[in-house]
Amino acid sequence: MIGNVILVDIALFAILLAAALGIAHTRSLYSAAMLAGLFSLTCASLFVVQDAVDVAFTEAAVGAGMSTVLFLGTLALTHSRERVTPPTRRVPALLVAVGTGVLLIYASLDLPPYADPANPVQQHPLTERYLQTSQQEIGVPNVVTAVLASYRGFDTLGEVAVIFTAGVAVLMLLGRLRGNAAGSPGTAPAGGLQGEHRVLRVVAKLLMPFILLFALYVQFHGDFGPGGGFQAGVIFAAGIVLYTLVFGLGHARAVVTPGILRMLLPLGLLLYAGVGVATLLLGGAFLDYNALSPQDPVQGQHLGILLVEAGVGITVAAAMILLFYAFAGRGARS
Amino acid sequence: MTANLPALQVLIPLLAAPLCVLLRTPNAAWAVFAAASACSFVFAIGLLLTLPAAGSISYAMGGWPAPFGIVYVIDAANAWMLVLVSGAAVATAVYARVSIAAEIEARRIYLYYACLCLCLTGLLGIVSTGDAFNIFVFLEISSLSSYALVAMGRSRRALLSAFQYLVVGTIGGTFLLIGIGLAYALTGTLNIADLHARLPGADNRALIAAIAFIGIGLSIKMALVPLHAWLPGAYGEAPSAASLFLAACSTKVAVYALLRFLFSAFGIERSFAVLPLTQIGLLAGSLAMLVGAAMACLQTDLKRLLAWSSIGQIGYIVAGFSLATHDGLRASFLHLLNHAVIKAALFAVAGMLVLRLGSARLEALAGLRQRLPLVFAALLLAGLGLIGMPLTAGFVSKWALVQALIAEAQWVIVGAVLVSSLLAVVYVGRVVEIAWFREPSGATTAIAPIPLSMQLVTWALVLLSLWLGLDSALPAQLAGNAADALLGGPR
Amino acid sequence: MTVVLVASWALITAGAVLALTGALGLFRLPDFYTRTHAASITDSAGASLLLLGLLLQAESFAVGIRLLLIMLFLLFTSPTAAHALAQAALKDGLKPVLGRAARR
Amino acid sequence: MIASGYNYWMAMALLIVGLYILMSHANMVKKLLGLSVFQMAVFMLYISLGKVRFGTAPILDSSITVYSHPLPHVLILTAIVVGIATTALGLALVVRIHEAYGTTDEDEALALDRKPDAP
Amino acid sequence: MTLALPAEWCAPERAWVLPLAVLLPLLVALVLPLLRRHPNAREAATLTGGLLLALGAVLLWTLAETPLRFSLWTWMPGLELAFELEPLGLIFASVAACLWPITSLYAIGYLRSTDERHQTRFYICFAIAIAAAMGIAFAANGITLFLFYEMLTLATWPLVAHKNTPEAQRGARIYLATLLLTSIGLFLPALIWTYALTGTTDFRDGGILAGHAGPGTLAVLYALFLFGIGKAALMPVHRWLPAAMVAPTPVSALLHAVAVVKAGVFTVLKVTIYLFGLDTLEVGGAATPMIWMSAFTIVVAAAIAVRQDNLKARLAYSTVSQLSYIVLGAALAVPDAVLEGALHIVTHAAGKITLFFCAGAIYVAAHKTKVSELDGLGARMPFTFAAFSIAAMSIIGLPPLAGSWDKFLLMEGAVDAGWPVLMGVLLASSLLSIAYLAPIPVRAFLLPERGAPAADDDPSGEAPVVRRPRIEEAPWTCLVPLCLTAAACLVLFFFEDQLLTPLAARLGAP
Repeated sequence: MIGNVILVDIALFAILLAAALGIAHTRSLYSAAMLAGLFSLTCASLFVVQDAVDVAFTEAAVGAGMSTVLFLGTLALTHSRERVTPPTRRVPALLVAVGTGVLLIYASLDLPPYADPANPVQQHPLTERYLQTSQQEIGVPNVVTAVLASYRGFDTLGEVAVIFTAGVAVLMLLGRLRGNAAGSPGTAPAGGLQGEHRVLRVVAKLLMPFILLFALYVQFHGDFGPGGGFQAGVIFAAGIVLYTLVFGLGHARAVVTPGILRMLLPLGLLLYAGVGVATLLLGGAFLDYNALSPQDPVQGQHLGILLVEAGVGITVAAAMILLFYAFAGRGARS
Repeated sequence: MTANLPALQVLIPLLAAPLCVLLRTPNAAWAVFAAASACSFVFAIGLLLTLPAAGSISYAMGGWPAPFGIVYVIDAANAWMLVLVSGAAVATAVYARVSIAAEIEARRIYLYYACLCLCLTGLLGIVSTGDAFNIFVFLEISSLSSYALVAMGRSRRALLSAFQYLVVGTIGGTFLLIGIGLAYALTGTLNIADLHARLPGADNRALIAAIAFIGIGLSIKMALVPLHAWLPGAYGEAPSAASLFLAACSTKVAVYALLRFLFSAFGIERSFAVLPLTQIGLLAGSLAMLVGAAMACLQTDLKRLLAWSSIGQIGYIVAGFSLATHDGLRASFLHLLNHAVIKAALFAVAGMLVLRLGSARLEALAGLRQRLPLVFAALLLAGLGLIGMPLTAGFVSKWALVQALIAEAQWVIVGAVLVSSLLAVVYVGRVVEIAWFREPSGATTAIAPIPLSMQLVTWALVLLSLWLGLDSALPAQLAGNAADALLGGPR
Repeated sequence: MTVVLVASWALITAGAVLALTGALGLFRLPDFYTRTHAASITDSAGASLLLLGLLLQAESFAVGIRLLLIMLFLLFTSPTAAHALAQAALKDGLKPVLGRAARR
Repeated sequence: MIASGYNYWMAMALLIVGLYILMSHANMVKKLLGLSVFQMAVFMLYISLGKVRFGTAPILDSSITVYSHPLPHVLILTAIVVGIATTALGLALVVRIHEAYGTTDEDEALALDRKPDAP
Repeated sequence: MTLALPAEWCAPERAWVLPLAVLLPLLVALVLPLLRRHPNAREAATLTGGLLLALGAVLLWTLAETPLRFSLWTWMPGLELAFELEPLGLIFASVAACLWPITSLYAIGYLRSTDERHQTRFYICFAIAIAAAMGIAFAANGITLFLFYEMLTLATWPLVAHKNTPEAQRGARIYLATLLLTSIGLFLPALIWTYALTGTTDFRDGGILAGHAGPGTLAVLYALFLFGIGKAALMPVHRWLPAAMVAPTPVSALLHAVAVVKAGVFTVLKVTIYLFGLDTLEVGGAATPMIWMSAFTIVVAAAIAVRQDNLKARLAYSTVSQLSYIVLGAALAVPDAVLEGALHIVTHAAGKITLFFCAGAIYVAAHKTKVSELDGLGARMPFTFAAFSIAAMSIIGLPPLAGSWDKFLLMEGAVDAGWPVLMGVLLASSLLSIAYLAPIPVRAFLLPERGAPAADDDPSGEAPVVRRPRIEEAPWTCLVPLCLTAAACLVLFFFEDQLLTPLAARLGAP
C-alpha cells in the first residue's frame, strides 16, 4: 500500500521536475506558462495523494486555472519570447539556489520522518482538538473548513484581506476607472472569438449554468466535502472568464458590470469582518461565533461559518473577475 | 469595550480599507483613513497605559484558547511598536491629503488610501499577534500594499522599483514561511509561546535551519546589508506620503518581528546558542552603518540619500539587539522610535520639496534656503538628529547604543558607529551646504507657499525629535520595559 | 461480481492503451492538426473508457453519479476544445501538411 | 532514512529549481513563473508535514479512524491565496512596465533608465 | 574688582545668572531677524546685548568665590545639562563677553564699508556663537561642554562661508569637516570612554580619572582629548585655521581671538584640570607626548608664519603657535604653567584681536592684504599701526605689556615640571615671533611707500618739498575698537594677579 503511494509520489515528482526544468529551459514564454499550469495541476494531484483534497481543489482552480489565464493575458500584452539569459546572471543564481537547498537538506536531516504517526505534528494536542473535539464544538465534518473558518478564522480574514489588496492594487495599476466607461454589448467585443464559432458558443451557453451551479454547490457544500468560499469564488470567476473568452469582453462587462464587482469586492470583506463586529457587539470575542446564538453554540458556529464563507466567496469571485477584466481591458485598449 | 482594544486597533483600519473603496471619493477616503489611523493611535496609547507593569494582555480571536486558535498578546514591547506605527499613520494621514492629491491621478486616489489602510492593518497585525503564521499573513498584507504604494510613484522608475521590491520581498516572505514550517514540523504548533515551550534543544539541525531561514527572510524585509538592494528604489521613487509612512515604520516592524522570533519564539537560550548571532548581527550591523552612510554620501537625489541613510540606521538597531543584553535591546528600541521620527520628518521635508520643485534632486536645492526658510530649518534640525548631535533624538539613542557596546567591550563596533556618524556629517553637510551657501542656479521662478498641513506635520515631527533629544527619560524607561518584556522569555 | 470486475479492468486497460496511443501520436504525427487529433483521442475516448471502468467499480450511487457527470463534461468539452484549437490555427493561417510531406 | 525523508527532498529539489529560475532570469514573466514554482515547492513541504501513514482526507466519517492533519492544509490554502495575489500584482506591474519601457526584461529596462536621456 | 554687593547677592541660589548669561545672546539672536529691515536698530540691539553681557560678566567676578551650580535638566540618565561658576570659566567668559561688543562695533564699520551681503545672518550667528561660548565657559560637565562646543562649531560655519563664493565654501567645508570630525571622532569617544571608566563626566577639583585608569590608558585618553579638541589647533589638526581665513575680518577676529580658538584651549585646560587633575597627569607622565607635540607646534607654526606673505594667513599661523603655549601650559600640569595658560587666554585674545582689527582696517582703508604691500602705509594710518605695534610687542612678550607675564610664568612652570629643555623652545619661538611680527610695523613706518605716486596726487603742478601723505584711516567704528583693545594690552599688564587669584586659590597654588 504505502509502496504504491511512494511510486505514485515519485512519478508525480518526476513530472513536476520535468515541468520545472522545462520552464527554466524554454525561451518561449507561452509554453513556459502552459508548463506552469501543468506543474500546478500535477501538484494538485500530489496533494490529493497526500490527503489534502481542499488544497488540491484550490490549487487546481487557482494555479492551473486562474494564474495561467493571467499569465497568458499578460503575455498577450507583452513579449512572448525572452532573451538568452547571460551566464553572468546564472552563476550567482545557482550559488544562492544551491545554498538554500543545502540549508534545507541540512534541516531535513533532523526533520521528523515523513508520515510517521509519532511526529510532533500528530502528537500535539491540536490534533486531538481538531479531529475529535471540533465535532462537539463546531460540528462540521470537513475539519479543514472548521479550522479555516473558526479556529483560525482570523488568518482567513487576513487571507481575504490579501486577495482584496491584490484586487485594489491591480485596479489601481491597470483598472480603467470611472470616466472612460466600459464597452457596452455590441461595441468592440475585445478578445472574443466571433462569427463562425457556433460550436463554441453553443457549448459555452450549455455549460455556463452548470459551472455557476457547481460554484454554488462548492460554496455551500464546503462543510461536508472539499470546497468552500475560496474554491467557489474561483470557479465562479472561471465561468465568467470562459464567457468573456467566447462572447467578448463587451458582453461580459454588460452581464457582470465592473461597477457591481467594485461594490462586491469590499462587501465580501466587510461581511466577514462584520460577522466579527457582530460577535463583538453580542459580547463575545472577535469572530467568536458562539455569541451568535448563545443558547446553541454549534448553531452559532454553523451560522458564522456560513456567513464568513459567503464573504470569502464574494470577495474572491469579485477580485478574480476584476483581475481578469483589468488585463483583458488593457488589451482591448492598447 | 476596553477588553477588545487589542482586536479593535487592528480591526478599525481593516474595516476602513473596504470603506474607502465603497466611498469612491478622494476626500471621503482620506477622512476614513485619517479617522482609522487616529482611532488606532488612541487605542494604542490606551493599550500602553492599561498595560500591567510587567505582564501582558492576551486576547483570544474567536474565543479559542492559545494553541488552538490565534491569540493577540500585547506586552511592553509591542505596545511600544503599536504606538510607533499608528503614530506614523496619523502623521501620514495629515500629511497625505495635499501631497497625494498632487502626486496621484484623482480617479485612483481612493484606491491609494485603501492601500494605505491595508498597509497599516498589516503592520499593526504583525506587531500585535502571538501566532507565528499570523505574522506571515499580515506581513503579506502589508507587503502587497506597500508594493502598490511604491508603484504609484510619478516616474516610470517607480514601477521597476516596485517590481524588484515585490520579487525580493516575496522571497523574504517565503523564506519566513519555510522557517515557520520547520519550526512547526518540530513542534506541531504555531503559537509563539507554545513554540518556545515545545522546541527541542539547541543541537537540532532543523531548528538551526529554521532560525537561519527566518533570520534571512526578515533581514530581507528590513533591508539589512547585504540584502538591502530593494530599499533605495522603493523609498526613493514612492510618492512622498508613502515614503514617509514606509520609511517611518515598515522596516522597523520587520525588525520587531525578528526580535519576537529570536527572543520570544526560539528564546535567547536557543537562538543565540546554536548560531553566532551576536557576531553575525554585529558584523552585518556595522557593515550596514558604513555602507549605508557611505552610499548616502554619493547620492544626487535627496530621497535616495535618505533611503540609503535608512539602510545605515537599521545597522544601529541590529547592532543593538544582537548584543542580546538589556542595554542593547533598550538602545535598539530607542533608536527604532527616534529614527522613525527623524526619518519621517526628513521624508516630509523631501515631500514638500517634491511638491514645489517637482523633484528632490540636490542640484535643484541650490540656494533655496532664502526662499523656503522654514522647510530648510526643519531639514537642518532633523539632519542634526540624523548625525546624532547632542540635544537631538539621534544622540540619545546613539549614546545608549555606544554604552551598551562598551559594556560588552565591542570597541570595533563603537568605531564603526563613530565612523558612520562622521559620514552622516558629510552627507547632511552636503545638503545643507547646497541649500545654504550655493547661489541659486538658473531662473528663480516663484515658489507657491507650502500647504499648512504638510508644514504642520513636518514641524510636529521635528519638535518631537527635539523633545526626544531633550528629555528622553520617559522613552528610555518605556524602551527599558520593552527590553524586559522580550528578555522575559516566553509570553 | 467478478464479471463486472473483469469488464471494468478491461475497459480501464483499453482506456489506458488509447491514452498511450494519443501520447505517442502527439510525438510522431507530422503537423499541428493531426497532433490535436491525437491529443483529443486521449482525453475523449481514453478518459471516458477509464471512467466507465471506474463506474463499474463504484461502490456508492453518489460516486457513480459524479463519475457520470465528469464523463459527460469531458464528452462535451474535449471535442470542443480540439475544435477551437484547430479553428484558431486555421484562422491563424497554419496550413495542414498533406500528401507526401506527411509520411516522411 | 530515504523512505522517511524522500518527500521533503523531492520538494527541496523543486524549490531549488524554482529559486534558480527566479534569480537567474532577467525576464520578469519568467521571474514570476519561477516565483510560483518556488512557492509551490514550499507548499508541498507543508502538506507533507500533515500526511500520516494510512491516513485519509480530514473529512470526518464514522467509518474512518486515521486522518491526516488538517492544519497544514489550512495554512497552505491561505498561502496559495497569497501566492495568486502576489502573482497577479506582479503581472500587473509587468504590463505597466512593458507600457513604460517597451520591454519585459529587467536588465534592458535598467539600461534604459541609466541612459542620460531617460525621463 | 572692589565692588561691594549685598551679601544675599552672593548666595548660591543666585545660580540662575549662569543660564541667563547663555540666554541673553540667544535672545539677541532671536530679536535680530525682526529688525532685518532696520540696520541701525539691528546693530543697536547687538551692541546693547553685548554691553549688558560684558557688564554681567564683570559683575560675576564678585561671585568668584561662591560655589554656584545650576542644573538645567537631566536629559538622559547620566546625561545632565548643568552650569557651574568656576574661576577659569569666569576668565574665559569675561574675555568673550567683553570682546563681543567691541568686535560688533568693529564689524559694523567693516561690513558697512565693504557692504557685505547677509549682514543679519552674520549678526545672528555671531550672537549664537557668543551664547555657545558662554555655555562652554560655565559648563559643569563634559557633556554640556561638548554640546556647546558643537553648537559653536555650527554657529560659526555660516560665518566662515559668509561670502557664498566657491572658495568660501571650500574653506568652510574644511573648517566644518576638521572640527566636526575631530570632535565626533575623537573628543566624543574620549568623553564616552571617560564616562565608561568613571560613570560621570562632571568637572571636579583634582579630576575624576584619578585611580580609574593606568598611565597607558591616561596617555591615550589625553591624546584623544587634545587632538579631539580641534579648536585648540594642535598640529596636525590646525589646517582649519588658515582655511577659515576666507571669512570677513571681524569673523577672523572672532574665530582667532575670541570665541573659537579660545574655546578650544579653554576646553583643554578644563579637561586637564577638572577631568584628569594635575597630580594625576604629573605623576603618570601621561602628558609627555602632548608636551612634545605642543612644543613642536609652537616652533613649526611660528616658522611657517614667518614665510607667509598674506597678512591674515601670517596671523593665523601665529595663532596656531600661540595657542600651543596654552596647550603646553596645560600639558605641563603644574600650577604655574596652568595659570600661564589661563592668563594667556586673556592676553593673547587682547593682542591677537588687535592685530586682526588692524589687518581689517588696512584692508578697508587701503585694500591691502599682503605684508609686502604695506611699505610706508604707517604714515597714512598712524593709529592703526601704532596699535599694531603695541599688540605685536605684547604677543612677542615684551614688558610692560600683558604678554610678558605669561611667558615668564610658563618658563617658571617648565622649570617646576622639570622640563628645562622647553626654555630653548620658548626662546626660539619668541625670536620667531619677532621675525614674523616686527617686519610689519617696520615696513609700514620706515620703508618708503612703494610705487608712490609722485606728482599726480598734488593738485598744484610743482614738485613737493616734503610730501605729507594725508591720513587715510578706516572709519571710526573700526578705529575705536582697535585702540581699545590695544589699550587693554597695556592695562592687563597691571591686573594680572587680580585675574589669577581665584584660580590660583582653586588650584591650591601659592
